Amino acid sequence: MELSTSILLTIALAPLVGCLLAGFLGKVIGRAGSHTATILGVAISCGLSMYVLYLLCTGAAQIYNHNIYTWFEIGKYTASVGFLIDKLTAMMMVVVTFVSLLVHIYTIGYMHEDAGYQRFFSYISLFTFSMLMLVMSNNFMQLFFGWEAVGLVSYLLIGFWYKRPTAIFANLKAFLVNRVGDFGFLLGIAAVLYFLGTLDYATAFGSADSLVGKTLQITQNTHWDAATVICVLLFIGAMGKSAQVPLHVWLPDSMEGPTPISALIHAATMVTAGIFMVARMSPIFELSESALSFVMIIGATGALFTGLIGIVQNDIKRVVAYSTLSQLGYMTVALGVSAYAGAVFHLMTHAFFKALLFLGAGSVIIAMHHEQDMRYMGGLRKYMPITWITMWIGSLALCGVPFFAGFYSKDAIIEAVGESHRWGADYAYFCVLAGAFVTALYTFRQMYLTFHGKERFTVVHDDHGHGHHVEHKDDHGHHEAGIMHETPKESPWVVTLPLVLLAIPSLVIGFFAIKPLLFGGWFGGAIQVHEANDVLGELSHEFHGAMAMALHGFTQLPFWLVLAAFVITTYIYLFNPSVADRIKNALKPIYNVLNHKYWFDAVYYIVFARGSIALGRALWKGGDAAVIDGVLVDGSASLVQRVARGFRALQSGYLYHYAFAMILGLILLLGGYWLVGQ
Amino acid sequence: MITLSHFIVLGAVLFCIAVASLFINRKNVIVLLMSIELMLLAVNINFVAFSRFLGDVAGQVFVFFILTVAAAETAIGLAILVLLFRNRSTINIAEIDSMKG
Amino acid sequence: MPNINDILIMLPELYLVVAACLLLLLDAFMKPEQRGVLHWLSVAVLLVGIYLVVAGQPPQPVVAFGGMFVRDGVAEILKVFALLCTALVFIYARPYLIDRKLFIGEFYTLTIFAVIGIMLLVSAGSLVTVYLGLELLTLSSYALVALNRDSPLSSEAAIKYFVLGALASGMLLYGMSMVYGATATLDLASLHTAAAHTGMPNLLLFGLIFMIVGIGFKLGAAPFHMWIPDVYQGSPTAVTIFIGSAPKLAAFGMAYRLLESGLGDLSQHWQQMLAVLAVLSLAIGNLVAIVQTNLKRLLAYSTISHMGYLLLGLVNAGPEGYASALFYAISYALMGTAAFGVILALARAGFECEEIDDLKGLNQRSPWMAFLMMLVMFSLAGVPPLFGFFAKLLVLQAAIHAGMLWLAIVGAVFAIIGLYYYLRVVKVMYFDQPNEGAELKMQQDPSVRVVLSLNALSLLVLGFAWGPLLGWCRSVFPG
Amino acid sequence: MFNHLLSLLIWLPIVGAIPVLLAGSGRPNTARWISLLVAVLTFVLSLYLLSQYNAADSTKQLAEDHLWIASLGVHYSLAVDGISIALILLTTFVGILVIVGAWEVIQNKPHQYMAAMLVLEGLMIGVFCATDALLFYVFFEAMLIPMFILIGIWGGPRRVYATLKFFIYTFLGSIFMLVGLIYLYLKAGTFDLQTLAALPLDMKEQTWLFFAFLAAFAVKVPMVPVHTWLPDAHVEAPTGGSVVLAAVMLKIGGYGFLRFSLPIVPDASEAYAWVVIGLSLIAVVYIGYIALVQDDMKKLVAYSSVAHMGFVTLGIFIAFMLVRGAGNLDAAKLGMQGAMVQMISHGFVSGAMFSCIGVLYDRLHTRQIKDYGGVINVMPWFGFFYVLFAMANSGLPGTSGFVGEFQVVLASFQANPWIALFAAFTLIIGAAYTLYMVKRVLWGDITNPHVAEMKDINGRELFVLGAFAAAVLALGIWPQPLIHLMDSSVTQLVQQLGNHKI
Repeated sequence: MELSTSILLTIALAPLVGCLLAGFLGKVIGRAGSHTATILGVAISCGLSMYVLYLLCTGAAQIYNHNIYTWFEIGKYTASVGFLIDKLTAMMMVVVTFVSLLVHIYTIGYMHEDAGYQRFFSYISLFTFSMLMLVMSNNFMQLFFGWEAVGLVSYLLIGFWYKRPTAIFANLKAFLVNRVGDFGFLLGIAAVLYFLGTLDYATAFGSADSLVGKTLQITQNTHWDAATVICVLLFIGAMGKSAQVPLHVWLPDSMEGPTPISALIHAATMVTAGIFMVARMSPIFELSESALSFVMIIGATGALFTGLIGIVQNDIKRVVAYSTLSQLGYMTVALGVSAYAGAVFHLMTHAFFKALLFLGAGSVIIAMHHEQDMRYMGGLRKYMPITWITMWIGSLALCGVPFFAGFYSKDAIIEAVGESHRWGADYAYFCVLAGAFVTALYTFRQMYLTFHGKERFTVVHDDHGHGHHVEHKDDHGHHEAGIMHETPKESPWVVTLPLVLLAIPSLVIGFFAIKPLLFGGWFGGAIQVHEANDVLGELSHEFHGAMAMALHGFTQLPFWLVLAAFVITTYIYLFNPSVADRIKNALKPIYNVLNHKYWFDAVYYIVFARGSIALGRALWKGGDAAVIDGVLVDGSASLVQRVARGFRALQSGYLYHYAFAMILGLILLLGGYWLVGQ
Repeated sequence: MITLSHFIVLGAVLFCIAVASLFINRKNVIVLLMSIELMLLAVNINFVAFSRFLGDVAGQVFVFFILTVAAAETAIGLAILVLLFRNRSTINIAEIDSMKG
Repeated sequence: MPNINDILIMLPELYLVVAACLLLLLDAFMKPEQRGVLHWLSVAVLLVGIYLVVAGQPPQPVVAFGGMFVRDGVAEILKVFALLCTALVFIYARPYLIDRKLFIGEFYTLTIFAVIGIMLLVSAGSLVTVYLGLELLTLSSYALVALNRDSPLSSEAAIKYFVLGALASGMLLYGMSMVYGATATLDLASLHTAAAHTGMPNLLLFGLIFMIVGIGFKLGAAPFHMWIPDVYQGSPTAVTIFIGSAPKLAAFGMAYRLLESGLGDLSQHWQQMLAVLAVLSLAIGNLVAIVQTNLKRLLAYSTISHMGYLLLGLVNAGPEGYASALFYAISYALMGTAAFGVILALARAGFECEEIDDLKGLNQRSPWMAFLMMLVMFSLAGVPPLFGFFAKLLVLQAAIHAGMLWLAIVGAVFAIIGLYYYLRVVKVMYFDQPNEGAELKMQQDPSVRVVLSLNALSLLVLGFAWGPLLGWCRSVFPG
Repeated sequence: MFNHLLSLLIWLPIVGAIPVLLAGSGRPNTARWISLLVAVLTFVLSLYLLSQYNAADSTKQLAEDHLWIASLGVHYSLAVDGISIALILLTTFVGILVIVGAWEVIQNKPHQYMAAMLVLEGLMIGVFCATDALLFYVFFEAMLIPMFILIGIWGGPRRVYATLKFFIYTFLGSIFMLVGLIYLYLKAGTFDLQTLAALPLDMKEQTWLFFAFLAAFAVKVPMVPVHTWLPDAHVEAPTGGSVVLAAVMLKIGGYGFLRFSLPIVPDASEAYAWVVIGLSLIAVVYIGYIALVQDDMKKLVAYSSVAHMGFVTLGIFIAFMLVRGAGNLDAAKLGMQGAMVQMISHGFVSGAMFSCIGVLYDRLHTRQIKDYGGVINVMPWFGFFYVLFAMANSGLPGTSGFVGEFQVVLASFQANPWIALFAAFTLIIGAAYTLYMVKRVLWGDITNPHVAEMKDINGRELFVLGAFAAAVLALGIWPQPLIHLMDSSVTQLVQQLGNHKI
């Protein structure tokens, strides 16, 4: 049977409706009305997405690929709005709507005192809509639409607290860095149209092989391989959206946004759009070894080095943010070694446990009254058990401890990289292994600093605490570090429920999903891998079920690295905290490098932000004002004026001059005539 | 033997003198009127000479017209001169430059 | 012997002579307070003149007095518009003259005699007629310029005009004598044939050059333009408006008679000379106008530049070119009368409204006048859809057709420079705040308001309906 | 069928201006209501025109032809194709909004303001209808007069400089076109564009004519380096003036290229396409950087207009490389359609941006960015529109701003990836200057106490901005109807590019 268009439309549009209601009628329908409307919208699309996924899994429905309407049609070039629903899409839809739904619920608790309550709900529903448009698209144009739309929402949400200078700086930065990626992405799309003559996925992928041997003339005698050009350009887009080095700088700053956003957009869904896109384009990427190497190396670098930064962060959210960067690196590596399924698999598990970690962090932040610095936390476990437990689950999943969801996806990636013989694979392999260790380091450090050890904050009870509290909500930031006005307490159920609901998949999803997803060829035609590159195929020979894999995992290097990290952190942060500082001082230079995030931000700010302004000013004053206006326009005007004054002087007012002028005229004519005569 | 060219040259010379005096003389407007007369006379010489040598009477008729008009012209010129003197109490050309530029 | 037929052919001129003399007498026997009658009578005389010109117009060109006098289409158009402009002048001038105690019969009679001169000039069939017509026009003009006897400026303007004018006509005559010597005839028609095979081509060309000086002076083309600014500024505005309109038509007629009817065969020579004059006029007229502060002077320089455009038409030296030049002359006459008409209508006793700044904030004081003046200015600047644009279009076209693309481009470039000072006037009227105390009210005289409005609006109307006029202009020049 | 529809469309607003003037400053409201009525009628009429137009037929339709000047063979001939209709609709649409926008904003002689607006509207419609070169020129030039008045009377402090600059700049450009047209007339004996398009011309002639046309239209568009009149004009112009200027007048430049350069001098246009393309790319990058550092909102948007119009010229002239170089007609169509869509879209977006700035200006009487900041705190609804239009201005998909740029980039990649590279740079720089302004104006905390007192938009402003927003979104979400409207005409244009004249 065929999936019904109306269902798909409902999935896509339900959140949009919610968004419009909350956005435009927010004042009318009030807070409750707004969150009901939006949650309802998302719930509908979540339910239907699951239904669609079910239909596809049971084979009750075939792949759906139809256009809804023609966006433009010019000669042989057409662009449409349409849906392509296969298992890959369906899985993404479920992940997106599910996490989004939970975040919606969570938001009720997190934002319940914020002035922009309705606005916030309308934004996240808009995001859900955009993200669905992105994943459900069946052509490049619509993909780009979703791509930019999620960027827009991200812009709006990072700057949600628009009064904070840091926030509005961060959202501009995020949008512009993303635009750099989109710049490449757009050119990539243009290249696709140029070589394949279509914007439609099916047609493009169908004729992808025709790219072989084609080249693009760059200069007189340089020709670049078509597939490589396309893939690199498209991947530049992915680098922007999925925060890959060197376009990763916007993601940590995006933590300026409210925590639910960090969970939904900057961890679970939007940032993984790049991964999804590359997986979707696998038929094209498979054609270019060099492009894939590029992808792999970029990913590997991110996986290790951004993780390292996480170790020195004290802001609870930033730790999670850097871990997100590193995990995105893992996914990218997986793409790079043609283990697309692995990447998507990790994308899914990561979506769950990273959302969990963010929401958990958010819960902690609520309890700490928007104190985000871990140095003023500690020993929180006895105040907020649910958060504590769920966070541990998330952390272990993140570290890839066997049986946890993260283990299966991450281990599969590491194995796959090991299998790969692609140029630079060894470097990548080292990075992902080391990355595993680093991940464990910052994760355990974060857990210890937050929940264990002794409390590093003092509680001062005061009557006007509440007023203080409200003021926090509006404008966060300035308050005496480490001073609490009431004892931290577990968050309300709207907050903890999502934690629990996310903890479950973080625990088990990997166990159940790995076999079909990785080795069952579950994605079918959605992901195409050439025989030569099929590392997962290699792995499948050694795979004997999830249980066996987990047990075998205990004997593997990654696990021991995690264990090592566990021992170290436990020693440092539970038994001998002073060591931390001593290490820091011992490794001052390294610490500096990490603490300054390799000076990426500084350099970018000076070169691009300041540089552009300076250049602009130079061009304006020098080019427009000085040359064009000064010399050409006003210059010629004043020249005319001067000449005019000159001529005017000739009109002396003396009769004999006038007469003389006439005689001169006569002589002029005579002379001219005489000359002609000659 | 006096040929046509002699007359033409005479006329030309007179004409040039008249024209030159128009812009060389910086003193007196009366002189201007005189030189204008001279100019017309030069023209008349030409006409008469030509009509005589071409054997065509029209030229001489024209001369009569020119003489008449010249008279009228001079009359008006003198009238304006009087007016000028009345208003500015000078007929020195070098001082008549209140309008310029 | 002149027969009755000759009389009939030049009936309009004779009629005007008689009328002028009668007006002269009437004025003598009339009390000052009855001058209004004289005014309206003169206007009527001119209008009747127009009627006689049009009604008696023979289908084919005819000559009278042995070819001394020609009555053809060109003459008809020129006469009609000369008379029309003069009628407008009378109407606009009246209140101004009254305010300045100049409301005297001489103004009317002298002007009418000048018009007779114009009419003679434009239908001259012989060098003699050209000279007589010209002198009749200029002599009356000298007197008119000096009309305001107590004004030093007027008398200065008059003397300058007189001396230079005399010089110019002297040169013209000298040229005529040369031409006569070379062709042994004074009759333009036979001159045309004789010029083709003269024994002394150099003498002929020599004469041509001197005649061109005379023409140039009458047109006010640079470098023979020096008198224009001073005369325009010095003479009473009521006279300036006349000098600025009808005589331009006469100048075109004179140029046409002498250059085409007389020396058409030498066109390849005089084309070049006129081109030089055109460039000089465009340059000097437009450039110097930019730095003027006196409105009348500004219009004087703009006249010079417009004569440059008119010459653009003449250099074509073909029927199409003459038509465009004639068209241009007419358009200029209409624009000139309208422009000075506005000044006259705004002037008061003790307030000449001569400076550009006198127009400040006109739009606040009297929007309608401002609007009319704006129309005139944009028309002078040659901005469509106004009449002036199409006149420029035609002369540019004529120049290009004559193979003088460079000349057309020069004309175009100077049109831009010219645009600037016309816009400046509009700017003063619309964008500036009015001077305190300056009372800028439109002349209360209904005849002025109505006629002036019609005159200015005609620039807009003709901008759409210029076809018939062009058709007329083209029809009178045999292809 | 009634065949004076186009004339009616042109003359209705112009004649309608007379009663508005007659209403006089004494009865401003009468003047306002009459002009609104006229504007609405014109809009309705243009919709009727749309209904009468058969998009499938590529030939010019609803033609009117009267002999105007018999002795010259000049015709008063009007006709429209899809391109003209699209632009006419834009004109009439904007026409209503500027009237409403000026409602109580213009207190000084509102009747003259409204009248000037109406005359301007009629003349602009005339430009889009004329099929006789002289008639086109007449409308083309006549437009300057009302705009000159609009800027000069209701403009800012440096209005005189700005308006003179505007007038003389434009006149300077077009006078050379006039000479060119006369030359063509003398060669062809007619001003009829159809005939001129068929007129054989050798390369030398074509080159001269090409640059004559370029002079006229490059100034109008405006292209670098003859763009400097635009920022001044915009900064000084009243809001309505800026809106019309940006929304419609600039388009006339692009339209002129389509009607003159391409059909009449195709070979020269091909030979010198690189000049235009180069200038267009310079416009995108160079102007982008300049826009980045503007302190005056209007100036910033004005510069961004230059950059966006760069896409129009790029899209038009890229077609040559595609048709004659690659022989890819469809890609050429893509580019040209992109250019056309960009024109319409820019009409909406820039008009909207200027209206937004007008809203701010009416409240605070300054356009300096630094005087604002945190406006969103007091004007949330305004903020919504402002962000929407800003996003459209930076080419966000889903808004009209994206469509044209997308198509042009796609097309230019077909011609040469480097061109596409520079064109696509607008994605970054465009977003940079627009959002940098948004950041400084809208976001942040209120620093200027006056901002705290600003009221959110009233119903009238809501109507104006809402209408613009609707247009921007509609075109962004579903451009196909517009593209279909112009398709046959563009196809025919592109095919014309193929035929050489030498």
